[in-house]
Amino acid sequence: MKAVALPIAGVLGTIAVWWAATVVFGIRQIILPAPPDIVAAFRAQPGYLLRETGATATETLTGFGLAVVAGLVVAVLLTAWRAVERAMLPVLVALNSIPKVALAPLLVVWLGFGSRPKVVLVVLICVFPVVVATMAGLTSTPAELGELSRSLSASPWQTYVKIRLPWALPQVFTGLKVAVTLAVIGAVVAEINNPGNGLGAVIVQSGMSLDTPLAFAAITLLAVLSTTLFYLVVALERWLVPWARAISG
Amino acid sequence: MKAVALPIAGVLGTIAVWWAATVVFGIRQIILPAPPDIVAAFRAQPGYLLRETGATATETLTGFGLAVVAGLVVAVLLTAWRAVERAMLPVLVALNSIPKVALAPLLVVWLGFGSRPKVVLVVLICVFPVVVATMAGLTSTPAELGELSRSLSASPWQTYVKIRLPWALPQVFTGLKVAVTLAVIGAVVAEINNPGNGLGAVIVQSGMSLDTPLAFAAITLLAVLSTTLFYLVVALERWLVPWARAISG
Amino acid sequence: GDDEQPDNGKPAADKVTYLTAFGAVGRDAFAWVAQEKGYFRDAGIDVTIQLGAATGENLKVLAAGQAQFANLDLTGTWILAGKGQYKDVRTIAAIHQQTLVSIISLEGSAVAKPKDLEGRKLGAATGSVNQLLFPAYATLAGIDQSRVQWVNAPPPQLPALLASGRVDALSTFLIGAKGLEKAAGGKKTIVNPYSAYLPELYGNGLIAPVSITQGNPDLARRFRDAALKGLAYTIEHPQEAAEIMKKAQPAADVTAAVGEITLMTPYVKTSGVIDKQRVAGAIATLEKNKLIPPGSLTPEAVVDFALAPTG
Amino acid sequence: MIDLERVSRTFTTRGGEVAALRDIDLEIAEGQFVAVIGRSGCGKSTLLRLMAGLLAPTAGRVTIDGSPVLRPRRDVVLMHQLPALLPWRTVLGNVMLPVEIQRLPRAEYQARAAELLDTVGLAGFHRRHPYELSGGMQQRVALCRALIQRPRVLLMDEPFSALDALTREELAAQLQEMHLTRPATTVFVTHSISEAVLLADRVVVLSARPGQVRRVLDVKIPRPRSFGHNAHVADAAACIAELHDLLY
Amino acid sequence: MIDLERVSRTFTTRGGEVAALRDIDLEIAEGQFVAVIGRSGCGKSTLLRLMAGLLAPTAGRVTIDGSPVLRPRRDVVLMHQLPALLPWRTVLGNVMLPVEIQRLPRAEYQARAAELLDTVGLAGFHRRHPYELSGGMQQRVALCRALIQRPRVLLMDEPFSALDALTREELAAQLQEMHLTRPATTVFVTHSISEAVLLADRVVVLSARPGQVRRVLDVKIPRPRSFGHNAHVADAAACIAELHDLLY
Ligand SMILES: Nc1ncnc2c1ncn2[C@@H]1O[C@H](COP(=O)(O)OP(=O)(O)OP(=O)(O)O)[C@@H](O)[C@H]1O
Ligand SMILES: Nc1ncnc2c1ncn2[C@@H]1O[C@H](COP(=O)(O)OP(=O)(O)OP(=O)(O)O)[C@@H](O)[C@H]1O
Ligand SMILES: Cc1ncc(C[n+]2csc(CCO)c2C)c(N)n1
Ligand SMILES: [Mg+2]
Ligand SMILES: [Mg+2]
Repeated sequence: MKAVALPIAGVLGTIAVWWAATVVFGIRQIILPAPPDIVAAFRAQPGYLLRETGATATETLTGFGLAVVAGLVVAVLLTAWRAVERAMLPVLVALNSIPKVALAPLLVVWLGFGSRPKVVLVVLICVFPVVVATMAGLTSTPAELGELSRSLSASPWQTYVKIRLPWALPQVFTGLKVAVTLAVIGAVVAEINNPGNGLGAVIVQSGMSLDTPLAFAAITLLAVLSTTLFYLVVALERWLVPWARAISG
Repeated sequence: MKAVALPIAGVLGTIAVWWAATVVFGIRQIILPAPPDIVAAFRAQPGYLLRETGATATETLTGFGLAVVAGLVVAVLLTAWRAVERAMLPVLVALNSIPKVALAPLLVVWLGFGSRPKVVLVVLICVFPVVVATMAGLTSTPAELGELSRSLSASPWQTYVKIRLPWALPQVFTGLKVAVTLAVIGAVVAEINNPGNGLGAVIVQSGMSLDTPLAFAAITLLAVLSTTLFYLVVALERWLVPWARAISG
Repeated sequence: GDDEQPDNGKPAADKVTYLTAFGAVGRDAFAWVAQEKGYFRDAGIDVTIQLGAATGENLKVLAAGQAQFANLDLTGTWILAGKGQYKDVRTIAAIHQQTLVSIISLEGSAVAKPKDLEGRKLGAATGSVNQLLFPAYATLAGIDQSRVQWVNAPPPQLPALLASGRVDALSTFLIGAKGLEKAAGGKKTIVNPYSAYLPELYGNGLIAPVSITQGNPDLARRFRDAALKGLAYTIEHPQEAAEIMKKAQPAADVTAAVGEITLMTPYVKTSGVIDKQRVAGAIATLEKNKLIPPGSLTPEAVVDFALAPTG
Repeated sequence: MIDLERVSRTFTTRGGEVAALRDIDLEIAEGQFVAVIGRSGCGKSTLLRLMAGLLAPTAGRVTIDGSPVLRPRRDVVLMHQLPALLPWRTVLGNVMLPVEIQRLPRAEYQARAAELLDTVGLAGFHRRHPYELSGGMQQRVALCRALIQRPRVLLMDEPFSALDALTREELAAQLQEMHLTRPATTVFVTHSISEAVLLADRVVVLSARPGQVRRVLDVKIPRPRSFGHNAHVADAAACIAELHDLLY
Repeated sequence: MIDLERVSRTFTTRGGEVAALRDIDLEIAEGQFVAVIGRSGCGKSTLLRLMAGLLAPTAGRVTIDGSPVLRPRRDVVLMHQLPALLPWRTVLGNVMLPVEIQRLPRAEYQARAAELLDTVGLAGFHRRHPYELSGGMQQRVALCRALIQRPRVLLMDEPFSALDALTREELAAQLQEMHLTRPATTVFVTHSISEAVLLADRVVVLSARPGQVRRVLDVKIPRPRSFGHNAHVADAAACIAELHDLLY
């Protein structure tokens, strides 16, 4: 009961504050629409908005999935050989620091207009937190477990699969939680740059046609999408690493 | 020696691959300039570019500093009372999922053209990883240390200051490493939306005049800035939590 | 080969990608009209319409071969060609016979005429033609441009800045005026077009890379005619054109689009005609205002007169 | 002073229920030294946790000075079975933790901490970090931390388990001396019968899981006592033998 | 079989140098059972780590079967001073870890693991997780994990430190039995002199830090031995007394 009631209370409270602000300060719709305007914008074309949400969700999930796989692999490679870390981490940091907004147009130039540049942008934007968090997790194996694995002459592969990765899981999930919300943003940034479809396209176009409530309807759907994905990751964490809660207090 | 040679080798290798690609595939300068074009663009107006780098760095650091403080405070509040977490975390996730690119214009409308909206955007974009990582760290106190602090009747404040926060530090740094690169991106996104000054403005201007080498010079400076800040955070981590390396293996 | 031949014996349609000038707004509606009415299909072209962004970004997409045709701001495109940034495109038709760039302010605000801009904030897209042309305009209009405070912002944000009072005026396309009035809560706009002083400059036009104009002029001709047919229909039926666009792009706003189409109509010749003399005049204007180096462009270098409608 | 009335504690986990303690009745008088012995897993640590207010009984009640123990109390100190040292603090810093938390005068206690560390054989290691110490050294740091504040109630969970026989005896002697000069109510879990007999006024023998009080044995040997070398060898041997029989 | 030649080990840390072991000379024959005793912090764990190939000597060399120990070997098993269990694995899963890593036949060893767990008194806890166990129960799981693969060399660091006297004796008896039926070369660190005398062929007594070999005592009592209840009480008592004197 409480598990559902409190978050709902939190969200409703936030909406109430916002609504009150628009009324009290007499904020114009074009600057900040009130909740009912947004509901109206959604109800005007729900099918369209849901279809675009689906498009964004698909890009997000594909890119996120690829980023998780790539991030884990990169983190394992970087932690397995200190020389690789020394040589490649700065490159990774530098590449990661290229603002994706500046990169998005180039991706269209290189990869065209389909979903490919969008998925690539999602991967680029959300792989870094996965790498950093997984690396942190992989290098935090307690000394006695590290000794255990060495004294059993476990192969590097076994060390990772049986000891270091499971131990890193709680920290990997920190990365995934950050990454999943970035993934949504990545999809939107890509769509803004090539506004064929998706909620990013809705935001761009409604901006051009000055339909702020429609933009906010799209933003609200993004928030819902992002929150849903975040809590799916949280649920997965609860399911995969129940022991993490048990050994902490 | 090796500590410096390897990263340099990594960076040089990457540049070589890129250069070779532009030559082998005959890529046009406006699409992907070769390294010498970028060097030329930088040498054409070094003073200007460095000044803009300074502007971006200032916004980044101010926003990052605020985000670290805010992120730590929020994470402490969320982990101190489970009810607060239940009610507020979804709101935070939802707010975080608003694409900053969509929010930037509103910030300009609300806060004007100075550095304020830019710093605010930096905070908004990089506070979330700090919160998520700090929360993860704060909830990972080993059971026996939790019992220690309870059995000493430590006040909540003491528990955090003397036990939970120090224990969380390695994980906090995971968040900081992700956040600092996002902070740079946040500053650029803000500058793109109000391109008065900073490297984001340089990118916009050069995009308009199709001066891709200049855009890449700005992007390169961003990469340098971001990598420098990242390694400053790493240095701070080495200095503050030497014990984390000592107890892991 | 034979697989690509449809059963009815007609040759397979040419597949091309077309870029709009600025997302999905009224000035670009004609492309969807041509699509919906089957003009492209009848011309044997299978067109995919993509939403374009700023001039520079669109040119990059053309240069990379990801699109074959685009609707672009001709003045901006020619300035870039004159500066030697990207020359490998040719104009094949004009959509707007004059530049639509204007100073726009709200009724009752401090800026009623161009001269009032002195000491005021003027918003514009960073590095856009609006800014590039301003010195020339200011000189001709007698404005002390050193006293004008520029505020840079991306094009889609400009209306909100004016409506919220963050800037006193905008330098933007006049066809955005209807949307602005809506954004400003019904206040009327005051429009001062640059064309009052700079009549030689063109607005939007259709362009294609030389690989098309020289390598496949027939395709370019067919595309041009189909697009212009769409333009003609759009000018005659603004409401229907806006609705056609809305069907393809549900986020588009019909009222604003109709407003734009109506506002741009006086500047449109549906023949898409481009006059060599006027092109030379435009180039001279750009040279005179130091926007391009002297002697860097000839009309032939920017317009393919074999393809452009000339009469 | 410490009172357990029909206290039971059951752990409920995904794998089912485990009854750790059942119907424990125990009264410990102020200043008394009680040793607890029993087989591994019979609930000794659980018993200390209940007294420390870290765990609530599933049945019965635990009171100290007549008031129920609902949360940890400042006058009760638990020395955990694991050292539980803070890796970022030096040895001395770890010992000073309770002083800082309870805002006791720092300078005074700093001297006491240094003295305690020297007593347990850690002179020269004050500025080291826990990960530079051997297992037994870490345990001695934890012992100093438990002793620093001179609590009214001292709950110790196998405090000497990682120590060699000699160090054990030395420290047991130290502990006895402290108890004689300033008697804290002490509950001392150990696996060493002779240690229990050396230190305790009463020895509580728990049965195997679920832990129940099998017997409470009073050790009547006068203090100060020592291992073997005194006039009461026979008494001690009798106690040890009796406890041995109870356990086996 | 295991050979230490003038082995020293020093730890260098920010706080300065600590000499843990100095000039250790030790030869251990195949199948021999060697107990190591010495004061807390004298370098016993360091000694085992050197033999396990987890740590390199700062001087001297360690060889097994004549070849230097540069890294851990598959036929050498170390039971660490801490349980070092994987929290995400069940008790049984933890015991099976070496079997999985060394790709031994799973079914066969699964049965052996279950049997071992039952022997150490953990029947009914096979599917529990480590955090649901008491300290001594965790140590017994670690013991089973060390015993599962029947290694040629078994290095045990205070394997019974967290256990009660009875369980200790039972397990020591079990260990002796295993050693008799299938003798592994064993190095057994303990703080219990009587345990050392019960189990070992030779007892190595280390001096306090830096650890040096003070004496190697041969225990000549015939096997099987047991605590006190056999014909060799006197011999055992003599050994114990001698070791006691060496340590004190
Ligand atoms: N990683 C390390 N860094 C620094 N010093 C260390 C380290 N490991 C051990 N030492 C030092 O080496 C000495 C011997 O340690 P070791 O763990 O071998 O002792 P031990 O005989 O096993 O003690 P115990 O019986 O308490 O377990 C100690 O003084 C300890 O401080
Ligand atoms: N957190 C827990 N979850 C589930 N079961 C637990 C938990 N803590 C203890 N137990 C169970 O309670 C019983 C008693 O545990 P306790 O730690 O009190 O034993 P102990 O007497 O201290 O043993 P040892 O001498 O081995 O330390 C054990 O069977 C253990 O499995
Ligand atoms: C509402 C509005 N619509 C269009 C433009 C014009 N525009 C948009 S991008 C671009 C590129 C210039 O080279 C130009 C001219 C504007 N400023 N504001
Ligand atoms: Mg216990
Ligand atoms: Mg040791």
